[in-house]
Amino acid sequence: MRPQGSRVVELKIPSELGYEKIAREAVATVARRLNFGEEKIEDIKTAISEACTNAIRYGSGADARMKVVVVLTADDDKLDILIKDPGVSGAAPPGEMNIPDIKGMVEEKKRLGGMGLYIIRMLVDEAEFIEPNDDDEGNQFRMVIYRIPSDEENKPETGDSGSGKKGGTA
Amino acid sequence: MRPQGSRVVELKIPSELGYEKIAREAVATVARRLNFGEEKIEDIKTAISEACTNAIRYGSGADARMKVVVVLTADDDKLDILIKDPGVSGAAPPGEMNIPDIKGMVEEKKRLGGMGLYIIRMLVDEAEFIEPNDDDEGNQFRMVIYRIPSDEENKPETGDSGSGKKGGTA
Amino acid sequence: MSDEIQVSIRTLGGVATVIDLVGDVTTFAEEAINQAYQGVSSDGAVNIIFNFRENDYINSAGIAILIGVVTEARKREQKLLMTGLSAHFQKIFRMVGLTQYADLYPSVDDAINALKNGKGS
Amino acid sequence: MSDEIQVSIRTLGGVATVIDLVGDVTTFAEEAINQAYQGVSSDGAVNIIFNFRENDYINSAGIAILIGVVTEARKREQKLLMTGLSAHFQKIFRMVGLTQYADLYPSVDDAINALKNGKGS
Ligand SMILES: Nc1ncnc2c1ncn2[C@@H]1O[C@H](COP(=O)(O)OP(=O)(O)O)[C@@H](O)[C@H]1O
Ligand SMILES: Nc1ncnc2c1ncn2[C@@H]1O[C@H](COP(=O)(O)OP(=O)(O)O)[C@@H](O)[C@H]1O
Repeated sequence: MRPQGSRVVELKIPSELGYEKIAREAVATVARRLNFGEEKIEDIKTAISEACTNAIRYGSGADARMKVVVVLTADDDKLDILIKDPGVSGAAPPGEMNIPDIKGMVEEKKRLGGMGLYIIRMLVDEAEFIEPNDDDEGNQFRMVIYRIPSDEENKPETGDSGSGKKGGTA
Repeated sequence: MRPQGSRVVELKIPSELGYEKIAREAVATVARRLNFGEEKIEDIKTAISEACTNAIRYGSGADARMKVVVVLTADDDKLDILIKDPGVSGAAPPGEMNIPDIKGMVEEKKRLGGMGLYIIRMLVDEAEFIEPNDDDEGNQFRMVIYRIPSDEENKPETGDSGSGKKGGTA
Repeated sequence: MSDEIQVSIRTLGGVATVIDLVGDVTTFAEEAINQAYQGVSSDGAVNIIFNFRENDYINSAGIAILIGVVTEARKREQKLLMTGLSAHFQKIFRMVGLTQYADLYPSVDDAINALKNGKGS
Repeated sequence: MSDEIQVSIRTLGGVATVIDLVGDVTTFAEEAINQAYQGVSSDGAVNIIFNFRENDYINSAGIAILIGVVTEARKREQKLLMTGLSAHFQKIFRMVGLTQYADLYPSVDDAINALKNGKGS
């Protein structure tokens, strides 16, 4: 029933806020094809939206003449998402992703924001900035979502924990 | 309010039936951005689905290793859709688009099918196979949907005629 | 592909048999739709309602499957009705001429009422 | 962008003021949300319900706007409630800790009942 070999969907969107929605819908279609459950698909949609928003805002200075490239690779066992931006803002992607200090924000001791990468990390199995393997100048952000929950995530629990338990009927 | 200059979204999907849905969702997002009305957006979604299905079936022999490329160009006055397939099936795209003979099909005198190009022509303002302007081997199918209904389509009528009357608040 | 069609059958008190379609009506739906239709036909159904879920994806390959059903239904002198279609797909069905062979109604209830009011075969 | 947010305000019989949000809750919603909140605040609202439409797109920039509202609401000793969120976004709101400052309820009715049952400020 599953297709043999991987399937690749490539997407090039203008670096303009709002266009991340195209990646959001595209990944939903691919994830549905991989039989991910509906809640896991919502997780993946949110993760890709945040990553594309960052690529637009920080990776290309929201200059609509720039492009963000999204590569979705659907394998039997996982969905691989690569997001490339031109990296023109000079902003270096952060090495770690901190837990957002909402108390600090509410008490106006911290700047509002800094939640995107944290949310991404909570929703997908792997998330990291990688070294481009060619001469690309820009940043590459990679996310992986496995179709079969790993042992670690397999611990019995109820409720939607975002751990992928409800995902897939693998 | 509208963005200045055109916006281009490019999409590369495997030549496998089902992946046309990604083009379908992507064009909906772009068309919504151009302020097309909901019924016109449905028209555009159906038109792109049919064109991509053809590119997959006839343009690349449903070989999933092939790719169909979809280029969406959003201008102030129109949405331009280009669909490129590898053209490996040897099938020449038809010069004209006939009205489907449903009576013939129901009476089993005509083969079931031949409705896709007709539906497309009814739903969009322009639809044609074009000569690739580079050394591309494949077929290129182009559709245009205008944001401001042309005079011809502006004739008074009620009901949803697919003429774009409900489309756009241009 | 995804959104594989789910086909189920119910009979409404001797008046009609409803074939509920949930999911994509594309080439992948061919077997499921034909099986359901053949099933209700051999059970002697006369009035058959194809009930679509609004906003599902229907393409010309799916419409071709329905034309195949129309062909069979004419031979068996069955009456076909179609319900639940969005305004958009009602328009498409009209465009290709399918409405010459099957009446469209907003809902199953509307179709049943029409049958009861003597518009049935 | 498209799906621009539509914000409307209604008061529910002295119990609460509802801010209905329909559309994308992203950075483009900032002005509309803040204006609505400032408006009901200067009208003296004490219990404020942000009513989302299920399945609308909310991102972290949208959540940041809501944290800004929380900041103001604390100063004014208002009570914030949020309704209509999908299970997915309830999870996200919990994840970032927003639920420490605003109670989530499935519907506006549920929120009103909770307020009437003395959980209100
Ligand atoms: N694609 C990217 N290129 C460069 N910097 C990035 C990129 N993505 C994220 N960053 C950096 O990481 C920081 C944290 O991002 P995030 O957690 O999404 O929160 P926020 O966008 O609110 O700052 C950003 O402020 C930015 O400096
Ligand atoms: N991209 C294409 N490449 C080659 N031939 C095509 C392409 N699109 C359509 N055709 C040809 O046009 C014919 C009519 O297409 P269509 O109206 O969509 O109906 P159907 O797919 O049912 O045949 C096809 O049978 C095919 O021969």
